[in-house]
Amino acid sequence: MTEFLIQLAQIFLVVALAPLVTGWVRLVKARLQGRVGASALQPYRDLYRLLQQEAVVAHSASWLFRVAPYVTFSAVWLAAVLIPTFTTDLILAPAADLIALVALLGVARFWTALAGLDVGTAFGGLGASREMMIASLAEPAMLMVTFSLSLVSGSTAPSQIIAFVLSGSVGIEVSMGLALAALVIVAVAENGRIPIDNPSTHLELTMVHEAMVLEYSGRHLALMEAAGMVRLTLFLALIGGLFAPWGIAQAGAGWGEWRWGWEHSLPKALPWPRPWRCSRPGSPRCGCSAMPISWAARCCWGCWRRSSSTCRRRCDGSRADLL
Amino acid sequence: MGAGQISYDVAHLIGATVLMAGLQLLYQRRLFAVINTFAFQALALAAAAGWQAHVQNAPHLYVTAGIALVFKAMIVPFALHWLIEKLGIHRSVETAMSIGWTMMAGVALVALSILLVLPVTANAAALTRESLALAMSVVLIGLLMMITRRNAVTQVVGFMALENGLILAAVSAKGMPLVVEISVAFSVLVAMTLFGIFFFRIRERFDTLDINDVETYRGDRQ
Amino acid sequence: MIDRLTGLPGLENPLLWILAVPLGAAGFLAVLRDWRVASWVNVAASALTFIASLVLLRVRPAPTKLFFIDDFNVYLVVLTAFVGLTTSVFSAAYIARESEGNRLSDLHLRFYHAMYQAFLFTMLLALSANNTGVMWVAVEAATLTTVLMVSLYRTREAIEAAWKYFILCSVGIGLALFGTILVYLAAQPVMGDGADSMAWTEMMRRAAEFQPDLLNLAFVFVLVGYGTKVGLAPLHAWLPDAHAEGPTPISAVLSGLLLNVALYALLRFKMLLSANGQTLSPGPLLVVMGLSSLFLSAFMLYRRGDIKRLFAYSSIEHMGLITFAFGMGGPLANFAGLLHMTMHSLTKSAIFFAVGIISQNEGTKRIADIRGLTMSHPVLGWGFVLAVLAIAGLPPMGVFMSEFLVLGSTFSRQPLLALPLAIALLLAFGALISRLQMMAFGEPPPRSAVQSHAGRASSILALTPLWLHMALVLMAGLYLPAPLVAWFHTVARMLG
Amino acid sequence: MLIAASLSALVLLSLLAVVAGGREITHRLVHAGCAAASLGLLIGGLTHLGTGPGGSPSIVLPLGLPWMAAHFRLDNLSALFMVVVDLAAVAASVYGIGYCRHLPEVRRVTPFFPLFLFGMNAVLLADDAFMFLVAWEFMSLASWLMVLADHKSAENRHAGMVYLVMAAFGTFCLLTSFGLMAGAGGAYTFTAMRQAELAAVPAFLVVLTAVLGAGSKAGLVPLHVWLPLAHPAAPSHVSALMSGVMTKVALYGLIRILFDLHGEVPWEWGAALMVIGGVSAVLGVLYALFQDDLKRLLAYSTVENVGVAVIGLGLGIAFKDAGEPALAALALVGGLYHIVNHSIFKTLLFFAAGAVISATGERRLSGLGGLLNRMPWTGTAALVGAGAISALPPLNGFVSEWLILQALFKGPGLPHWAMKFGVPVVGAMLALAGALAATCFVRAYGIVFLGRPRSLAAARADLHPTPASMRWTMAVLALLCILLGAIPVTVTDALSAVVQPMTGLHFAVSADLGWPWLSPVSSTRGSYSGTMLVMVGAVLFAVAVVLAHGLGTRGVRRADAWDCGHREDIPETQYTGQSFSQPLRRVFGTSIFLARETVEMPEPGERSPARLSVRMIDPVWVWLYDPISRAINFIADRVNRMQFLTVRGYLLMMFSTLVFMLLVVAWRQQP
Repeated sequence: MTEFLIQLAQIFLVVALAPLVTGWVRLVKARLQGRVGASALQPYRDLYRLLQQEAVVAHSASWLFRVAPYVTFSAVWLAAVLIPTFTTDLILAPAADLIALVALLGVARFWTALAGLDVGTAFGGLGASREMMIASLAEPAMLMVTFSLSLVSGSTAPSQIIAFVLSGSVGIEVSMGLALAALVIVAVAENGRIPIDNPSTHLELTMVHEAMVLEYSGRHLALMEAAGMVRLTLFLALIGGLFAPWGIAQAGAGWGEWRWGWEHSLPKALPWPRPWRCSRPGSPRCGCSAMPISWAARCCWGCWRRSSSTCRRRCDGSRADLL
Repeated sequence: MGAGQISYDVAHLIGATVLMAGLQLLYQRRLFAVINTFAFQALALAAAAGWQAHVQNAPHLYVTAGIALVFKAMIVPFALHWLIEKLGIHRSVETAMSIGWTMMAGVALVALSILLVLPVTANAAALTRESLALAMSVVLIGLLMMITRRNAVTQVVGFMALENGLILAAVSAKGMPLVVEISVAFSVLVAMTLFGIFFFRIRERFDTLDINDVETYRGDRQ
Repeated sequence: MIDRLTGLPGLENPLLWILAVPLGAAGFLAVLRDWRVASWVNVAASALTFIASLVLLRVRPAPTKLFFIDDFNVYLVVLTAFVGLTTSVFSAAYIARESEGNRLSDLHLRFYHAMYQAFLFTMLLALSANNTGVMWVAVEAATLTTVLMVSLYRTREAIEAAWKYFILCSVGIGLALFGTILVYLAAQPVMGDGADSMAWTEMMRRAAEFQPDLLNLAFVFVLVGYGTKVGLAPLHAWLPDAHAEGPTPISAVLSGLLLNVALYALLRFKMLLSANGQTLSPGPLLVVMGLSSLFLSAFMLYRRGDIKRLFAYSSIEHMGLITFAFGMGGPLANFAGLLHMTMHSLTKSAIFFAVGIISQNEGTKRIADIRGLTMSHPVLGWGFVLAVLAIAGLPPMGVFMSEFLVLGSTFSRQPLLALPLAIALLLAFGALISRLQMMAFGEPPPRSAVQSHAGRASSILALTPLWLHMALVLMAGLYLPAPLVAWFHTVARMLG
Repeated sequence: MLIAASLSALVLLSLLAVVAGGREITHRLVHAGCAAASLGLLIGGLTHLGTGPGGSPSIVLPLGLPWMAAHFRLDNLSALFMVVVDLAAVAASVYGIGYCRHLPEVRRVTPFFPLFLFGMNAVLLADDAFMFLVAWEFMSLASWLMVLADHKSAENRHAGMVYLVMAAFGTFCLLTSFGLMAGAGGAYTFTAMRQAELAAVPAFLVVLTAVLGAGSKAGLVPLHVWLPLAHPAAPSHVSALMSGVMTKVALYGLIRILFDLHGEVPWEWGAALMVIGGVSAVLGVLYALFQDDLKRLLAYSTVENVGVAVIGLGLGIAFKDAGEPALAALALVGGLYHIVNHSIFKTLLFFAAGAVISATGERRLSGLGGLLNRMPWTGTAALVGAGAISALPPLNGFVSEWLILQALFKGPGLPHWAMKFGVPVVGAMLALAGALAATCFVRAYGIVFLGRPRSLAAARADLHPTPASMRWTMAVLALLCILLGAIPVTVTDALSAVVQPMTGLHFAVSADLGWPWLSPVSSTRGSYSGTMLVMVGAVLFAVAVVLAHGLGTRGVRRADAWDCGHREDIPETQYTGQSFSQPLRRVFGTSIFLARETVEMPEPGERSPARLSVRMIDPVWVWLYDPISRAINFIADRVNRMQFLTVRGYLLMMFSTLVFMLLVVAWRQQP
């Protein structure tokens, strides 16, 4: 019964807290850029406002356009439900291992991309094309991370990996380090962050994820945004859980441990902004390196920057047949 | 065995004559000379057949000798003479390979025949043995002549020289039934009539006997 | 003289009828004026011959000095008589169409029919002869009759083809005679003078005592000699032209029957060698010649623009395959070779039937001008497709079975030899299929839609043999009658 | 009994089609008959699968090779493939009832369709090499004739040509394989072959030729070239069978030889198969990504999926050789599962393509669009198919990829260093192929069914309603896609029974956690439950709907598309297939396909449109097939000169032959 309750708690907590996490990230980012930034609770307000707005759908859109936000949201939600955040003892966890999690995120992307194509605008296609291109590189990377984790730990199930890491038999593993680096990069790509994408851009030609959902409004847009927030939360929890699981509750734990796990899970994933002050405030490129996960991203920043800028150029090449 | 020795020597001599005539055919440069040499070869063949008939006591071989004498040594050469006159064929022999090389090839073929036949017929009658080697040489030389001569008449002569070799082999084979002789005569007969028809037809159509001109079409050019 | 004539069969002997009917018919047809009647007399005579040959399946006459029937030639005789019959039916239709265009004079037609029967006679004679000499005479005569028929149209190309055919085959047949004489010489010390030393039945009995070296030498001459008639590369040159320029029924019997007869002669000599047991193995020579034929024809097929030459080269290919099979030897490969002989002769003559009708319908032999046969003439077109697929070796037709056995047994014994074999077959397959698709599919040319009533009637007549052959080939691919299998097995054993 | 009756019914149906080919009712009748007959075969296969391991006794018919007769037998493996084949066959036949009305050349399809079904089933039933190859070639032959159904287009004829020659190549290869196993005695029954002991070199050749032969039919790179040509050329329900099922029959041949007849295949072959499979998967999907022809795209995607299945088979071999039967079984179950899945969703997608083509007459992506509004049934079914082929949970395509990945992740445990390093590479290839497949089908589905119509024909697609038989088949197949994804354990249990004789181990993929949980190896190794995902996902979806509607507005307002204010009505401004795949073309195409783009920009002031043209070459054609065809042409030209010699020349050839042979005899006779 308690297991059931825990699972239920997880289901609703990830959704309830996701906007907060996003707000927090935005706040940190603003601080690092030298701005005051909006409150961490701002995403709640945004979502509510969107929900209250009228949903406008284009004439040419099909039923898929209207269903896509619900599917996208519930797919991401489903993925997030199965990730151990404060405890590994989830009754639904065996339903999907890391491979299935990757695939569930793929479902969300599949629908979003299709929705982007549905209205039949240039920007929707542009976004879908870029998104799928990025995904077709990021998804294998994610699977390879899973591969190396399963090599080290002997399992693809997140709870088992966490158990293995906690058991202390893992030393300083090069492969774990590399896996972490890769996972961070994938997380950057999946969540549409700089340098792959810029969630706050207003120039449509440089959009990726945003371009796909340009046609959405009202509750549909709210669901799409919420899906993005849940995804961000999911990745942070995943990184934190897999690579720094200390404090997480395991099977058979009591309430106290769960609480402890819960209290630790948030700060772990969301470091307080103050200790990390950017050396060059105001530089937009630097802004991205001030992402909460930047401490890992820095390691591979140099090489990634090269490849991503090439990638970026390639993406922008699509303008040729667009204009 | 005295008689055997003599019969062997004579057969050998006549057979060698047939072969010599065959080699001679290779170095003739004029058409009429070729025909005459062929007539001589046929004559020698007739003699060989006659001698074998005598030695083997096989009267049917006289028939073969007669056919060779009358048909090959007389009618065919006369017919060819007449044909050349009538069709106004160029009288010199056009060779595809120089006479010297042809002769050397001919000699090599003789050597090959002897090399092949003599060891394998060790237990056959001596009479057969030598004749067979000679006959095989004649056959091969006839074929060689067909290859190295461009003119249709010389080719026909080469073909008949080849047949001469066959008949030489047939008569030397002791006790070979009559069937063979009939067939040989028969084939020669038909061959000749056919050749005649062909010559006329070729004449009608192409005004030449040089095969290179006949074969301008050669089938299925694209 | 008299004792030799006793070799002739008596009246009750089917062999007499098999030989006498075509010979008599040839004489009768030579004097018969009306070609319409002649073409049906031709059919009737062939039918009689076929019926007589069917008797052989029940009654096997005892061997005489000149003639014999054993497991090997019995099915070939029946096959020859059968294809002779179907071809004569096709020929009746063909000649009727041909004479509409006045391509042939009455004299030519009279000559044609007489020669057709004479040709059948010579082939049956060659098959049933118990004497190497008689066999040789028969093959030579078969050559002569077909030379005359090839030149029937008197066109420049036909005469050239006939000339080539005549010269090459005469030389070949001359060499075969030399080989025959050598075999006699090998037999004579053992069996004494006279006809016994040339009789297959006698020679096979005592072959082991023959001088092996002499047999080796003889076989070389026989191989080159009869091999020329079989059309093995590089002795094949006469074959494509002779097939292409003569009347199509003649192409059908040339490909379907004459090549088989020549091969039969060759195989008889090979049996002698394997019965002797101490000779050099003739296998390698046969394998090399078979492979060279296969490769030559496979590549040649890609460059053919003339439909009849195309299938003539395909005959060379199949003869090469059969020779290869016999060269490999062993029960499986020999069986396959025998089966393939049968299947090829049925299929290839069927193809030539189709080709004959096609070239008459379209008025051309150029492949490039023939299009969309399955649309313009469905029954003919699909029959043609079926026949070409069969000859290309696709199941469930009989050719597939024999190709399966040849390839399968070769792979298990000599993989290195099987590889070139498979490559050559694949090459030929590609060429045939590409030509087939060009002719059978696509938009048909606008003409050729109109057809006279008589033309339609004659094409039904012409199509019957085509479909009959294909039905047989199809049946053989699925089920082989037990007696045939038994014969093949015996012969395969004899071939070593 | 049921099977025999159904098979003979197929032959009779073909005869019926030939005899009474003219009328439309015949065509529908024949297709209906085919559906009934395949249903019979399907039931036959299913009942056999249900009866547990061990094959039926051999049935011997007096056909084929006279001394051997024809052997037929049904064991678990063939029963499984029979289910695969006949499930699709039933669907294709029912679909054909409605579809054949729209076929212009239906008379050239109906007689061969039953024969094609017959051929495929006969391959599965054959228990000797001869019958196997007869059926195998028969299957090619029948499908070749249907590829040529629309024979007036030169493209189709070329396709047919390439197809049949490749088929013959495959047959020759398999013949080699069987010939080597049968030995000189000609023991062509499978029973005899199982006992054959082979030396090293023949054993190597057996496997090599089996891989080449079956691979050419299955469409493994680089033998895949016929597939994208031939599959689109045939009518869609035939394409569906060719792509979805015939390639599976080829894999059946591969499995039969490698796991049953030959049995002991060394791990190197497993590695080789994995590499071939990986390359096929990646290249196949890349090809598919850049296609503009809908059916060709689907055909290339078949190359990918066959590659995925072959990775599973190769891994199975490697594990088996390393003495890990449990993991071998896992890999094989994954491979077989993928085979089953692919046959369903590829058939579905081809059906959808057929429906699209018969409604619009358009095969090019660039002429389609907006069809989901006009053909809702087809569009919805195709969406399920696209999701399944993109390996999205909870559909069936994901389960098989998951199983194969699970097995792959165990690969580094193999004892060979090559495998330790190679398996991750193959894993990366598989993952890449999966991700690219999703891209490919987002593109295909999005361009065809979503957006605005790009041609008049597409805009009027709703004027040609899809017949009920077509709609229902697609719906049923789509349901199967969901079902096979939702209850994977039932399927894996059946597959384990099939795999058992191959690995010698009864292996339950779901042993640890019980029914709805797929947990290979052990519960701690990683698990998956399609059932749970479906259930929880459905609940969450409902909650999301309730939440969104409860907290927010209801209903929608229809308006013109916003499009950032660009507002253009011309559908040409939409993304096209070409532009969609452009980023990936830049990444992969430039190196693999040597893609080059040229832009023609009009001068300022000119009103002509700018044009972007892309040129891509197929490396396999350029590096492998073109040289072969050039070589053949070169040699043919040289050889052809021999047709034009003089008589003298020919005599010379004859003379040389004679002299040569005489010399050989002289040489050999020297004591």
